[in-house]
Amino acid sequence: MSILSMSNIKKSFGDNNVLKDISLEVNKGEVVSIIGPSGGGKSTLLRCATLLETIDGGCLKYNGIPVTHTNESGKIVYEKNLNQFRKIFGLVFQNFNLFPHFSVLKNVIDAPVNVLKKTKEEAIEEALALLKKMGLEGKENMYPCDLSGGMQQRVSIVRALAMNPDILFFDEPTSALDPELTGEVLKVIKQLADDKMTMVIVTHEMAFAKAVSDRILFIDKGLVVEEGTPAELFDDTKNDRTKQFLMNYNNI
Amino acid sequence: MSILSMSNIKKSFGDNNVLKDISLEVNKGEVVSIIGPSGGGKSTLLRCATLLETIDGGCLKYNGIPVTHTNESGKIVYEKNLNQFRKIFGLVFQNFNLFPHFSVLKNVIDAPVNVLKKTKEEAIEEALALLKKMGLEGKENMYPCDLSGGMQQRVSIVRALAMNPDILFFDEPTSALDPELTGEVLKVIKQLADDKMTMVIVTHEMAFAKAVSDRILFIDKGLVVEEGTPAELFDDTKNDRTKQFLMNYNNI
Amino acid sequence: MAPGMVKTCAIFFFTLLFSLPLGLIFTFLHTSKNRVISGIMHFIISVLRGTPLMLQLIAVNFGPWYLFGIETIREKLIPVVIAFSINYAAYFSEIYRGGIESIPVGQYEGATVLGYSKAQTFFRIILPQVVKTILPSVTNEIITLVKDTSLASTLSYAEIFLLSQQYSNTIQQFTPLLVAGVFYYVFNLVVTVVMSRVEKKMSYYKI
Amino acid sequence: MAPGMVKTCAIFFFTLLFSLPLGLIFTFLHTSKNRVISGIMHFIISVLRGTPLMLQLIAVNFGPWYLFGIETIREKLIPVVIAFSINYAAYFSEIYRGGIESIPVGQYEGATVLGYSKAQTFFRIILPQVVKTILPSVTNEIITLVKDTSLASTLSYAEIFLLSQQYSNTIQQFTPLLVAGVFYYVFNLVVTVVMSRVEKKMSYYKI
Amino acid sequence: GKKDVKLKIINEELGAEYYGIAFRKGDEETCKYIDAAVQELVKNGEYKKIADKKDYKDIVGNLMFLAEDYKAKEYDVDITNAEKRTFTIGIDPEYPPFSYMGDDGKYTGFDIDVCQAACDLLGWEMKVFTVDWDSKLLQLDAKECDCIWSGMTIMDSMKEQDYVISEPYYYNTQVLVVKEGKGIKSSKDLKDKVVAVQKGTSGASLLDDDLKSLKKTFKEVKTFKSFLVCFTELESGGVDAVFVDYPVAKSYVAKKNK
Ligand SMILES: Nc1ncnc2c1ncn2[C@@H]1O[C@H](COP(=O)(O)OP(=O)(O)OP(=O)(O)O)[C@@H](O)[C@H]1O
Ligand SMILES: Nc1ncnc2c1ncn2[C@@H]1O[C@H](COP(=O)(O)OP(=O)(O)OP(=O)(O)O)[C@@H](O)[C@H]1O
Ligand SMILES: [Mg+2]
Ligand SMILES: [Mg+2]
Repeated sequence: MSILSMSNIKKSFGDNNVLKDISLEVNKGEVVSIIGPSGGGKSTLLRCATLLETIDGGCLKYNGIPVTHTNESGKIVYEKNLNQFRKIFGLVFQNFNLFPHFSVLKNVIDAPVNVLKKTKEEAIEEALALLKKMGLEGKENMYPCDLSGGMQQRVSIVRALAMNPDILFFDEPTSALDPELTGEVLKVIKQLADDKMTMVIVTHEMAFAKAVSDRILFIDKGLVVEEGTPAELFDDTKNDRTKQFLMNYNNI
Repeated sequence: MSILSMSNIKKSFGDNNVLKDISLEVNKGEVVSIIGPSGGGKSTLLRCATLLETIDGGCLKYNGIPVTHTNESGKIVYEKNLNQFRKIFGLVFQNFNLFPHFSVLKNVIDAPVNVLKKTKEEAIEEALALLKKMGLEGKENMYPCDLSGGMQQRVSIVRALAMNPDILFFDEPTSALDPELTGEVLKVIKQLADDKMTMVIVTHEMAFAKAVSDRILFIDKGLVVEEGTPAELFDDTKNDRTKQFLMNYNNI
Repeated sequence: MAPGMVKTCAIFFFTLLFSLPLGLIFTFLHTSKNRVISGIMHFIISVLRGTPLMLQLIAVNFGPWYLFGIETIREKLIPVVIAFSINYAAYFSEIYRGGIESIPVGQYEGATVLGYSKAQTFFRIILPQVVKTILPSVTNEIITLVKDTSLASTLSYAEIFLLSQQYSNTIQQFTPLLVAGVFYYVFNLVVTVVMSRVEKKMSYYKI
Repeated sequence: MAPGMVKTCAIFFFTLLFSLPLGLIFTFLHTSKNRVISGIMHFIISVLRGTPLMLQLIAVNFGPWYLFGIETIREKLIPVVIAFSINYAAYFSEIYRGGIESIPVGQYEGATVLGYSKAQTFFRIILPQVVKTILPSVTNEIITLVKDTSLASTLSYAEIFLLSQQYSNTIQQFTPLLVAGVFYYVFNLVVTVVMSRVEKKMSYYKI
Repeated sequence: GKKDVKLKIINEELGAEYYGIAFRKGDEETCKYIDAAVQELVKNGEYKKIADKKDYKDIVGNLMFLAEDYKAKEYDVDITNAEKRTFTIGIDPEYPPFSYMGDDGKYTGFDIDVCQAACDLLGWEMKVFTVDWDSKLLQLDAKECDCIWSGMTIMDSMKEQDYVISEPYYYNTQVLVVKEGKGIKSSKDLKDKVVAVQKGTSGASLLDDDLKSLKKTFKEVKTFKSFLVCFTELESGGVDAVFVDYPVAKSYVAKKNK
């Protein structure tokens, strides 16, 4: 059974049909990358999946349980208790969205303690283990503003992992970083992939997407233009739009 | 005779010796790229060359004319009339620094008219030609805020070119841009290189530096660690620090 | 003139005590989704900010009598503090609103995705950051408050300005007014120093 | 009460006329490299901002007499406008300073590299941007000014507040004060509308 | 220069008037008790003791010549058996010698002393309340105080509005204070000159009423919140004359010309 199942998702902002008809299944342990030109709808898709936007059509399921259903008049109705689903996934934002007034440790343990109602000791123990794993040992008492962008992003990954999600979403996790800091974050995500973490990653780092993904979706104008394994998509590109897009990246 | 000659430049901020001893000659028509890790002193070098920072030691010359000389007590003294040198070079900033309250056209012609005392007609004529060449036809009356980052950076290149400089400096001209917009700016710089414009480019785009430069300097900790043609530097790297740095870029 | 100083300080402290939380309530009402409530609050705030405090003092003092025949209160500290608190709450509420709006939406989204409830998000994540961002504006208002206490003289509340005016009649010289001026200046210096201490205390993080 | 309204408007317009440019001069002196000048200006501004305007009105009115035996001016509009202009210039100068400091250093550097002189940089590049950024703060001060005109009653300058207070004591009713309140409110509405027009006019670009 | 300024009083007995105590509309009861208590003070000599205090006598001279009238009156209240209460006296604290702020910062004055003595007789607790002279009757209405007793001129308008007024206890005139050496000898010389009055005083209302025709000859009448501002304006040349109660004029001019 797939962890995430999005079928025929539609989403408009006013007259702007941002997602026209997108379906996506993610199974346990899979890493799916989403690539595509700016404005294509990648972030919107992720925001719909993470319940930050409401969909206008289609169906969204987590672990087989529907989050939405369509009522008699064709309108999408969301479940009452959405927090049960929020426990299933985690989201890593492009610009981290760490809580600046909390120390690194507090950023990581605050939600486990206040949302999952873990004991503080337990939360701290888990947090320290995760921070260590992500190369952030000894940074517990620093504040986000004192960390480099790469470290901040790793903290935000730890924050998401501390909630013990079944699936992790990334929206361009490195695009707000200095080029040289990009590497450290990508390395951490690679490590998660090696640990068989289920992930959906929106990225502009083609080389990285190629290296880490089981499957890649190319999205443009609210539709999945092309989908396949990295080998299929990069080395045997079928669609002209995809070809053009990939060329832009390769010729610099 | 070299257009820019920097010899044994030293620059400190307080106790921080940012430039320890850097020499750089740039001849007419040459394209020199400067690469290196963050904090290495690349921007500082460019700012010293463009008279935005004062050097603490060494000598700076434009077209063979010294901008600085060392007085009896060993202190660096700058020439009185620095604006004569400012006519020789142009600088393209990382974050463009366009004047937001001026239209594109006014951004380009304001300095020629008010600094070089050109007539408005002449300045407009030249500006339109340059804008056209840089693919900005029809954008004259727009304001910077209405342009994409890539277009803004191209306008700022046009603004610099309109002063008819002998040499153009770029400080990471694409690092404030979305990945997909990077290409258009790099294309424009390439075009300038093809036109034999003399340029010094600080960049993190290794592929680009390789493709466009006659010579590349790798700067770290205020010193030139390695210098050579792209082929020498990339394919026959001698220094360990350089190797390590280039690896970081290649392994993503 | 010492009793005048004490009475000035009384206005100052009670006004802060009541207007700071009242401002938050104003903000909630003003940003309420109910159009009627937010509209009314908007109007009230604009009147409070758009008319002189001197007038509001007179209105609070005599209003109940004129409108309902209710006896006015002899202890003038009460109408003074009521008028000041309502007036300053309007200013604080606008500062709060600006502060809340300045918090990037990402902070809300970050909290939502982690499963925080709305109340948790506001009180754990947003409010502490708002407090930091609005401190300079709050300091400005507090300095204005120190000076505005002199308006209480309108209701013959014997704060330092009125007392020094009365005393200058006794000794037929303006020196007491000068003393009052120094008092206000020093009071404001103290406010500035205290608030910059508080700001420094909050500067352990940057936004 | 119409003559009162006219006199209130007179304070308003003359104060703006003089304080806006005077504020710029204050800013220049305050940010001067000469430590003595900037220190003195800093103190003057802090006194002007730290003491009640009511006191400053009395000081401007009687100061020349007490200090130098110079006869006071009979047309009270003059001391009123002098006191208001100096006081508001202090506020405006702080707004200007904040505005100038908010312009990114890149704007100066961009202009320097292009060969602009210091004066050209300030008047062609910096000031126009400052004007845009400070507009909201200036609007706030102007609204405060509208209300502060009521303080001119201290010097028996017959503006609307004084007149309406006298009239309401004569007829023993509140109505004239209410009328004054409406006047201030409407005046401020007009200010707000005009200033938001100006802001809109400047919104052809974003910073 | 500042030091050379000498002031003088022109007493043309403009607007002869009486001082009295104002009580709220319908509050005859309180008025009777106070009147009766004052009568008792006059009888037992307490009143004279207060009137003879140096601070007061120096300023206004004889405070007694209307007091004798009290002796003749009959009041149907028993002051030895008054119900306990607090009695709040409304004063203008800028009106020496009737009510003002003493050097110790406490409110004092002839009126306050008499009120205290009366309250002692009645067994009432006295409280002092400072009113804004401009809106004193409003404040009385609104029960902020129980009387206005502060060198207050009895005006016809007060009686018309049904305020309860005590026996008059002091005879007073309005006078003009001018600078010496300016050639002003009488009110006629004030043609086209600027005159200052204090807000809410009987002088101010007289000019709008009985002395309307005199006011018309002035260039302007300016109202200020306090006497000090009026007099300072006069000294510093802001106005040509101050129209003011005689005791105030006398006390100020005496101090100034010392
Ligand atoms: N909250 C919103 N309101 C209105 N329009 C929106 C909103 N969010 C996104 N859009 C629009 O939806 C479209 C798709 O945006 P989206 O951010 O999903 O693209 P993207 O593929 O993530 O692009 P990028 O690579 O630049 O992040 C764009 O046209 C954008 O303007
Ligand atoms: N104005 C300044 N005052 C003090 N220190 C400065 C200043 N400008 C730069 N530095 C310091 O000088 C060093 C070199 O900075 P510089 O910006 O030249 O590096 P860079 O090579 O351009 O790095 P990057 O790739 O991040 O732009 C850094 O340690 C920096 O902190
Ligand atoms: Mg996106
Ligand atoms: Mg740099």
